[in-house]
Amino acid sequence: MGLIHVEIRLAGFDPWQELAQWSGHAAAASVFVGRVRSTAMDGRPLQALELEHYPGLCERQITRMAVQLQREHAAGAMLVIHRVGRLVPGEPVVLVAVQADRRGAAQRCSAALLEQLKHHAPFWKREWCADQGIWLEENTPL
Amino acid sequence: MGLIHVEIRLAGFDPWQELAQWSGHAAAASVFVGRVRSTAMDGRPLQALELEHYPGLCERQITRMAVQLQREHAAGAMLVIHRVGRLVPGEPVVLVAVQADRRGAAQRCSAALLEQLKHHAPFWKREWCADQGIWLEENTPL
Amino acid sequence: MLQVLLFASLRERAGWSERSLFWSSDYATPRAVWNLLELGSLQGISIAVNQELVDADQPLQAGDELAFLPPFTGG
Amino acid sequence: MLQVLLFASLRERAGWSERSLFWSSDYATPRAVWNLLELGSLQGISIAVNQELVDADQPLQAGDELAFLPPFTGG
Repeated sequence: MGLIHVEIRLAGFDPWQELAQWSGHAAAASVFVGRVRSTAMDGRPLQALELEHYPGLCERQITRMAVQLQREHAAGAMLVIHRVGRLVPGEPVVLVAVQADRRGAAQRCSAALLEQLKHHAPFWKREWCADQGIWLEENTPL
Repeated sequence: MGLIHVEIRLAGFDPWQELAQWSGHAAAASVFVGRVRSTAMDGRPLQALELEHYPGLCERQITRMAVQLQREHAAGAMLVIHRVGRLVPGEPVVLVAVQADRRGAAQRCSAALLEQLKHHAPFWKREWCADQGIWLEENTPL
Repeated sequence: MLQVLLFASLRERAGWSERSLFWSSDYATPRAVWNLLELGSLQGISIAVNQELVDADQPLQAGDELAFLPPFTGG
Repeated sequence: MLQVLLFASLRERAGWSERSLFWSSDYATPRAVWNLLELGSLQGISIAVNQELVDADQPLQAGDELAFLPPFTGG
């Protein structure tokens, strides 16, 4: 079982640089990077995306989900970095990376962790358009 | 539709550095990195993995599969780098990266391209153990 | 005392993010506290007590940190 | 002339990687050329003519590059 590293960041991050530091030598690594879209849910140009979280519970929930999925998929090292604060279009919001001995395990575990993180970790998004903020009611479809 | 970049490399490469240069700003990017295992298929310690390809046909086959999958999944930019030559355990063999507007499209397209590349692109692996080379008869299971 | 926390859209709706309530047996569960706050339906709201997700009817104790969480939209 | 290429384990089995054959109507398809080479069953072998994957019975023409490819194991 590999290390699980979960981090909530207030500052911007470069996913590839984070991965270069994290990278092990497992046979398979599956990575997802999510960035801020340039348009809001309603199609208007997006000024910024604001992300809030519940500190403490959030990190613990993600770590708990990661531990569970690591066991289920016999995965190795896992890395999650999630931004909070005010982000502009194109900025990375989330990085999920999973190492495993098999490509299928790495891919499935990484995808499952991303879904759990979207639906079971206390993060909230507010879209800013024309200086007005709207809290999102639900996540984007898969 | 984004650019499709397919490259067969004789020299080693750092996947994260390649991604840093490639990286666009799509909402979703799904990445797979495969590395040489430290043990052979029969469990013995692996000295090296030799990779051969059919130049020309190989690049064209991968590009053709990528174009097809990009259309099917409405994906954006795609990157494939595949090593050939003599590799030692831990070295990157393959990098597949797909951008899309949706996480599901990026993940599915990236996984599908990896499978097609494994089964329909003219690459061959030879495992070296105790100074003896054995051509693999089939790929590792998913 | 109970520490009550609201996040995101719930905080905006209520106009506050954190409040201390004197603990009483009248609001001995998250559901009872929620009803007191008059913030609408509990449908879709997650509840955490001392930073653990719990059921709306989990008994509360003095000193607890109770948080009401609108639907999650991270990732 | 036909240019015939073998790769990986097929090359090792045959002891050569590239050969020129005079084109003749006796081996006007990849299958006929394969039979001439006496390298065992064609089962599982892919065939490329002028760098396009084709069927074993695709007609050959003088000047073609014909390659026999063992099962792929890349990625």
